[in-house]
Parts: sequence; structure tokens; C-alpha cells
Amino acid sequence: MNVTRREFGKLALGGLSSAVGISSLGSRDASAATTATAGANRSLIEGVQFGLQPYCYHDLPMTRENRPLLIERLLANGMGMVELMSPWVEPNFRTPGVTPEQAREKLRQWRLNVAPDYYLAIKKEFDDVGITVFTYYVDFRTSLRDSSDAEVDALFRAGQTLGAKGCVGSMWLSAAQRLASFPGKHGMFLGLHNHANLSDPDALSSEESFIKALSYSPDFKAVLDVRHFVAANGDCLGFLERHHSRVASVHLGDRRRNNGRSTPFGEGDAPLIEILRMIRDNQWSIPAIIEFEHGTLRSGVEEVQLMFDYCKRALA
Amino acid sequence: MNVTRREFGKLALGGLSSAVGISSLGSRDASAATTATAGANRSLIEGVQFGLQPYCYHDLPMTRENRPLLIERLLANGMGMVELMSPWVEPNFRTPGVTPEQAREKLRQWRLNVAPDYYLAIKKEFDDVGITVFTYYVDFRTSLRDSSDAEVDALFRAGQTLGAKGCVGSMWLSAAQRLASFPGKHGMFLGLHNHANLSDPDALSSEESFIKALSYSPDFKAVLDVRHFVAANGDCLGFLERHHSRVASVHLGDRRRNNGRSTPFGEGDAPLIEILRMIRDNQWSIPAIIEFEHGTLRSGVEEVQLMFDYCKRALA
Amino acid sequence: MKRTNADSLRRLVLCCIGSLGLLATSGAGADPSTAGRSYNAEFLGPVLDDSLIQHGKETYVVAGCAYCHGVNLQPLGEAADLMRSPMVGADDNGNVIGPVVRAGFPQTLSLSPMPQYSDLSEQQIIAIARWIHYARQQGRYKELVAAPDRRGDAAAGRDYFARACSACHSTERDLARIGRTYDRQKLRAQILAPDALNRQTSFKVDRRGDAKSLGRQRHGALLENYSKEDVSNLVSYLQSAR
Amino acid sequence: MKRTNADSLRRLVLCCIGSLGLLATSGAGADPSTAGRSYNAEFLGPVLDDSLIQHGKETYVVAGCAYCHGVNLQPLGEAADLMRSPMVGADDNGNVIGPVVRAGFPQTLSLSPMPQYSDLSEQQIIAIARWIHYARQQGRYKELVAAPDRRGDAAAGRDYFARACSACHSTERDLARIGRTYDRQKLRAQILAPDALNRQTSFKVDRRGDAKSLGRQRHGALLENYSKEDVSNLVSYLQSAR
Repeated sequence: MNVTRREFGKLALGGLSSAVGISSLGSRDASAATTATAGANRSLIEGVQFGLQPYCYHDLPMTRENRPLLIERLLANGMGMVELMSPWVEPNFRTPGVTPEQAREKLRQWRLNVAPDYYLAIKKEFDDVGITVFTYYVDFRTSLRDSSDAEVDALFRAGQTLGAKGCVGSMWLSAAQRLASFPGKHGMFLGLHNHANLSDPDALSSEESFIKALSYSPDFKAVLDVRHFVAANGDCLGFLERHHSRVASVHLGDRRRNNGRSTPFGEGDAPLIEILRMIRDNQWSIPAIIEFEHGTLRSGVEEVQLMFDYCKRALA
Repeated sequence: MNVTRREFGKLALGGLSSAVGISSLGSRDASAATTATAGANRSLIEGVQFGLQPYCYHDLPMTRENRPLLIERLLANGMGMVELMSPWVEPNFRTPGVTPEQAREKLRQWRLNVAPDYYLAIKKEFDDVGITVFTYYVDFRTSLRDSSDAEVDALFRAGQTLGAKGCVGSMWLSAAQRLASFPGKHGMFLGLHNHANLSDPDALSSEESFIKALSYSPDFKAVLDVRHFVAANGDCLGFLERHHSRVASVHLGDRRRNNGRSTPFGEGDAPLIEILRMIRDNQWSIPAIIEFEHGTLRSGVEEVQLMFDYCKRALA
Repeated sequence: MKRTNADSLRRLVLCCIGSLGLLATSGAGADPSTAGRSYNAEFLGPVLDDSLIQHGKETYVVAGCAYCHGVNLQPLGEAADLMRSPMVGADDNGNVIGPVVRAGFPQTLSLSPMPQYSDLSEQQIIAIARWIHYARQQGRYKELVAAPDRRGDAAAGRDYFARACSACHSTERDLARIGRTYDRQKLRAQILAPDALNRQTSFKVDRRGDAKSLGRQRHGALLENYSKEDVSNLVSYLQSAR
Repeated sequence: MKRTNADSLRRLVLCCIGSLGLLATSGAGADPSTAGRSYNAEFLGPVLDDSLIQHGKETYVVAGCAYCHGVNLQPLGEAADLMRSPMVGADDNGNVIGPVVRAGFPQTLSLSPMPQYSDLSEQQIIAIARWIHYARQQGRYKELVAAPDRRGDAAAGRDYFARACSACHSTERDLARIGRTYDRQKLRAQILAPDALNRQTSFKVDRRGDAKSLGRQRHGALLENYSKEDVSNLVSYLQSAR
């Protein structure tokens, strides 16, 4: 993330009036240049940049065909930033009659051969409505088992062409080690995303495992998933104090300690208000990417709005 | 409760269209006779009569001055039946400069001397808008410590004049014993309301203590507080199976076992849906008096509506 | 987050929901029983007739189970397939599901770890189990009805009958000559959904513990655990009862 | 339900809320920070500036504490008076409140039994404790400011000072000649709300553990436990430091 808080601030001056959220759909024909900068500002609250991990729209299957709906929903929630996951971008080869192995091979070939224009067109979709693709989330865990260097390079190129500052993946230490040299080649960072797994020594879950993984490459950054870190009994505030310069973003959600369940914001053990105020008070350029996995009878858009409103109240 | 389910049914034919709930406020000038019968029907759902314990309006202090607001709220929630508590009826003598003892004595004298017209006027307020006062809730526990027979008689007369079928009180076994002869004199029942206290042998909390207390008088009925019964690890469905002929009403709310907390409907251990369906399927004349004590940021009216809607869905 | 093939799996889920006819054609607001609350019927399916099962479904969703195991038990990513889990098949009213849900489950080679839900109430566990069993029965019924009726092994069918059916039935008494009364197809249909056990549930006191209620419960438990072979074998065995 | 004198007690609560200026004049909808959610500002008071304390208050209300102990700690019926409870006074960040809330509390001669809240998360307990302490400090401050300043016992004040203040202050060093600098009234005001500890909180890394934060915390804890005599005694003692 290279945008400093000062830049955030400048952008905010022009963009705050659009922070109301809903119905920015009409602005699609505005010029890409203005709206792209205004985009992140749409969800810049008291100096804290918010974005969404669109996995939250659990009621919207992740496919490239659904990308227009995704964009509509992001705008409905007033989001100016997104962590885009590869299924929203890539074709789905896992169709009836195709074995998993065949589908994997087709995806590999597609990645190696797709022209940059493909990604540029997608970038433009987001630019046109003023949404910043902050990071490109790729399933390195699965891919690495059978990925060539060429395919990993293709993924980073894809992220870069989409306008992302970095790629992100849920990570094992062994996988991180193999990826050490890649992000630098592409002028990007690799965001390491933790899980709650406490038992596997190869898992990225504790502060110690983060320290180890971050040492593999100066281009590695932590994507601190607050939910999983809390479930693994981690100290989020202490982690941010000690490692904020290496933190690309936080995935903001609530969960209970001791491998507990995910909860609506404020009902678990994640110190959400403190985290947001810490980012604000220290003027850190660490976007808060909202993500949830708790159950709800509401639509994804409704639930995201409740959480975003919670964050706004926290910083009010 | 002398209205049989068949009578309920007949009344329902005329009243169901008003079951929508809100905005029956306009019907105040309708004749008392029609609206009084239509009243209970307003909250008769699939053969189950609903009412409210207006303690639920935690945001409305219980005073006789607030009675008009209480009535408005009952109508807003579509309630045709209420368990009226004495503070909505009696003056409050606990004013600054008056000792608790002085206030108690003033209340005693007031009760002994108030004319029946006072209660009749209040009955008319409810009749006029079509709300049935099913029971009159009196704090026998406190009053008994220093109540003369004359005062207890006055309380039953008050309930009867208000149109109630019975008086209700949270009860200790020793208090119940003393009250055994009173309800019959006034052609009423005394509803015994249980609490979750498991430790005090004088407390009314278990099925055994109910059986004991009900044996004191044929005019005693159980007011089964589902919340407290569940918290005391009681079996609500079994209790209703075995004692339904002696059950005046259920106080319907949710709580967790083992002296657990009160919860929104459906999050605790009370088998609410089963209880409601049991009352419906067996055509029992046991009103379900909604009551809650769980926390909420909502207004009382909003929270009551959520619970009433839950019950309607349970019977849909 | 579990994202492994989540896109294709989710697609599958949506397909299945659609084919089960659970996809609401009207919005949630059109259903009076969901008026005033946020109920995402488009995703969750319309409110079911049986409020107890609907409550179980909602409890399952709100607790967060659906996030990994799927609303209708089609797992997303690396979650256990509740539709085919023998552990779930052995559950009676939450007695197996409850402890697992309360304690969580460690990671295995193929599955992600499951969080612990130690704070759920007993009734919430029972409600969750109720939905899981109902969804399994619905799913298995459709699967078995659609399966081709291969010739079964009557001897294996007799063993199965002795183990699972003989507590209530006998080919000497109530099912005597059943092979003459019904052909294969009708026998099959009766095994999967006995006419004698209509779906109407009641909380009438005299029905709570009656034979029909218990029979319905028992047949439900059998249904969700039948293999295709079990059914074919049973049919062949019962056909031989002449 | 606890109904003992609930009417008059509730009246009192509403009065107090009103006099504290917490009664919202506009509806909840008028406050942008409550837009879109059901927040009963008329009953709960407007949203507080400090979101952490507001969150604590909401957690306290939603957990159900307010039902018996009152939103602003004026107990309704037979509930413990948290404003004056020495147990609460000894609490630090939930370390005393937490176990009681989790386990519940048996009935006593004067109080109803308290349910157990074993399912609350650690952060929820901390949030609840935060609100209780804040409300106690607000309440005690108003009470002490309004109390007449009776002449205190300087010797008792010295003992109190040695016990509660001497870890950070000394009449030889930072408070030397304080009795000449401030008159009784100003000393009193400084004890109740030291100018040096402004109310602005921050999560800046270099402030999280700094002297001002710790001082604010310590003075808050003292404030909620001061008796009127403690304050008068302290004033008399500090006046003697010339």
C-alpha cells in the first residue's frame, strides 16, 4: 500500500460528499481518472480506509459472470475499495463432465495465455465506478501444489494489471518460502493471510509464524485477519503496535477466542473499536477490509451495511 | 379462564380482520360491547390467545398516569388481552419525603377505601378499545407480610371489578397457603406465578412446588412462567401435558437452563414453538402472555412486535 | 475463509436449491410470516410449512453452520459433507452433533478445522440437529427415488430387516404376504415414504408418544442412512415374502 | 420479573436520566451514528462521544444487565446497587465483575438471584465492566461535586494519601506547597477531576501505556470509590502541605 494517509486526506476533500453510499450507480459514465481517485475515498472514514472482502456476499456466487452484480453491491454498500478474489476474474472450468484435474489444467493454460487486455478491461469496470482494487486474492495454497514459476508470475502480472498493490493468499510457511522472490519482480507485495489453525506448525496463525514468514522477503506483508488471529488467542493490538510497518491491511471481523465461532461485530473477542481507533490515531495507511463469516438471515448487502455502520460509529 | 376454545373460535370469525395489529387506535368510539369481545380476538392466532405482560414496555414507567400510553402501545402491538399490574392502576405514594412505611400505610388505606367506580372507569378504558383484562397482577409477596384479610379481599374485588378472571402473584408456598380461601369468595382464581429460585424451599419454581401449592385450593391455577421454569431446569411440555387443566396461562419468554440468562425468542432453552403448537393442537384455553426480560436497544413496542411475530410464524 | 473451488461449489448449491424448488419466486416481503424482518428468502428458500423445522434451519444458518456446510448441506470448500456423514447418521436429537458442535473439530487431511460453539443453548443444538436430519432426509429421498432399481440381494435384505426393521415389523404378521400385495416399485415407494405415516405432525398430548410419531421418527432415521443397495436388498427380501 | 416498587423506582430512573441531560430531545433517527438501526435513544440516552464506552453501554443493555440494575445503575427492584457495590469498586477491567457475571449470584435476604451469563465473550465482559465503571464515575462525580465541603480530618487524609496516592504523588515533590497554590475549593476540584488528565483518549501507540493514560485510569478508579469523607480528609491533608 503506497498511498500515504496524507494522500488519503487530500482525496477525501473531493470525495466525502459521496460517502452516503447507496446509489452511486449513476456515476458510471464519469471519467475514470476522477472517479478512480474518488473511489477509495467513498469509504474513507475519519482517516481509516475501508474496503470489502466480497466473500461476504455469501448469497452471490463468486463467478466472473456475477462481477457486474458484485460491483453493484459494493456501490450499494458505499465501498470504494475491494480485495478482489480470482474467481470473480477467471473463467470457471469446473463444469459437469470435466474432472478436477482437467479443470486445473485448463485454468493453468488460460492463465498462461490470457492477454493483458482481459485484465485491463476488468480494471476499467472498477475504475469507471470508482472502486479501487487494492489487492488480488489468489488461492496460492492449492495452486502451489502444482504451479510452475510461470503460472505464479502470471498471477502477479494479473494482479498488477488489475491495478492491485499486492497479491494476497492464505498461506502456509512452506508456501510463503517458495513465493519469496516473486512479488519484488512485479513491484508488488505479497500479503500473507493467517488462519486460526493452532496445531499445524506449517500454518500461519500466531505472531511467531508471522514473524518467521515476513522474514522470508522484504516484499511480504501481513494481511492480519483479526477474526482468525483472535480465535488463535492472538493479541491484535500488540501485533499492530509491533508490526504495523509490515501490515498491508487488516481483515476486519469478529470471532471468539479459543477457536471460537464467528460473531456479529461487537459480540466476539476482537477489539474492533480499539483496532480502528489505533489505525486512525496513528495515521497508519492500513486499510480495514471488512469480512465476515457469521451466520445471518439477512442479505449480504444488509449485513455488510450493519458492519460498516458499526465501524462508522466506532470512529464517530 | 372460562372462555372455551369454541367461544374463542366464534369470536374469531368477527375479529380476524383486525388482527393486522397497528392502528386500531381509531376504534375507540366503537361500542364497548362489540369491541370488548373483538378485543381478545385481535390477538387470537390459530386458536391460541395471546396477551401481554406490559412489564415488557421497560421504557414506559409503570404508573397510572402512563396508562393511556400503555393502552396505545398494546394497540400498536395488536394485543387484545393484557395482564394488568397494580402499579398501572393504583396511585404511587412513594414520593419524596414519604418513608416506605408511610407510603405502604397510605396505599393500604387507599385500597380499603377506594370506590368500585374507580376500577370500573379503568375497565371502561380497556373495554372501549377492545382489550380484555385477563388477570390482575398484584404483588402479594410484599403485601402479605403486612396485609390484613380486608386488604387481600380488596385486591380481589379490584381485580374482579376490572373484569379480570383471576388475580396473579409471584408466590411463595407459605403465602399461597394463606391465600387459599380468598379467590373462591370472589368467584375468581388465583394464578400462581413461578420464579427460577432453586434454593429456597418456600419458592415456587419446580413442578413439585406447583403440585404442592395447587393442592391448597381448587381455586388456584398455575401461571407457568416458561422462562423461569426453564431456568430451573423444568420440563415445560411435560408440565403442560400433566397439569393443563390447572394452568391459567403461560408467561411466554425464553431463557437458558441452569439459571441461565433471558434471551430473545428462539435463542434460549424454552421450547416456545412446541408450547404454542401444543396449546393449539389440544385446543386448550390457555392464553400465552408474552413477556420478556432480555436486553434490547429497541423500544419496547418494537421488541414486543418481534416476539409476537415469532409466535405467529410458529403457528403459521 | 475457505475458498477452494468455492465458486463452482456455490454454483452447485444455487443449482441444487433451484432444482429443489426452494428458490423463492417472490421476495421475502411477500410472505406474511416474514413481514418486518430481514429474511433473505432468495438465498435461504421460502419459509417452510413446519415452523419447528424452519426454526431449526434458521438456527443452523444464524449459528453460522451454513457458511461452510451449506444451507442445504452441500458443503462449501473444505467442510464435512453432512449429507453423507455417518457421524450425523448416528445422531439422535443432537446427542452426537451436540458435543461436536460444542467442542469444535480439529483439522484433518481433507477438512478445515471447525470452530467451537460452546455457547449455544441445548435447544439451539436440538434445533440445528432437527434441520440437518430433515435436510438429509429430503436429500436422500430425492436421490433414492431417482436411483435405478437394481435387482437386490434378498439375503442381505433379510439381514438388514432383522437389524433395522424387526423391532416393529414382521413378515409373519403385519407384512405377511407383502410381496403379493405390492410389486417392486410400490414396495420401494412404501419403504422410502410409508403411506401409513402421513407427514402431519401434531403436539396433541395423546400423539406425542404414539406409535405413528415414533414410526415417523424411526423411518426418518432409516431414510437418511439408507444406501441404494439397502433399499434394493430390502425390496428383494420383501418381495420374497409371499 | 421483579416488581417490588418498580413503578416508583422506574420513575426515579427516568427522572435521573432526564436530569443528567441524557434524555434525547430528538429521535434516534436524527443521529447519523444510529441511522438504520433500532436504537431507543429516548430510553437509553443519546450515543456517547466515546465509542468504546458507548459500546460498553450497549453490551450492558443487550446482555440484559439494565433490566434489573438500570441503564445508569439505578437498580430496579431487588437488584444489587452497582453504583455503591464495593465488589464493583474492587474490579479492574472485569476481573471481579467477570466471574460474578459468568457464574450468576445466589439469592440473598434482600436481593433476587442473578442468572448466570456463562456464554458472554471476554470482550463482552470487559465492555460491560467499562460501562459500569464509567457510569459509576459519572454518578460519583456529580454526587461529590454537589456534596457540601465539610471540614476534613487531615490525619485520616494523610493515611488515605499514603495508601492510595503515594505511589505516584508526594507532598515533598510534585505536590510540595500545594496548600499554598490552591484553596480548598480548587483542591477539591483537582482531586475529583485533575486538569492534567484531560478526557481525550487516544490509541496512539506511544500513548497507550504512558503516564497520562495510567493516571487517568487510576484517578477514575479512585473517583468511583471516594466517600465524601475521603475527599474532605484529602483536601484537609493537602491544605496542610505548605
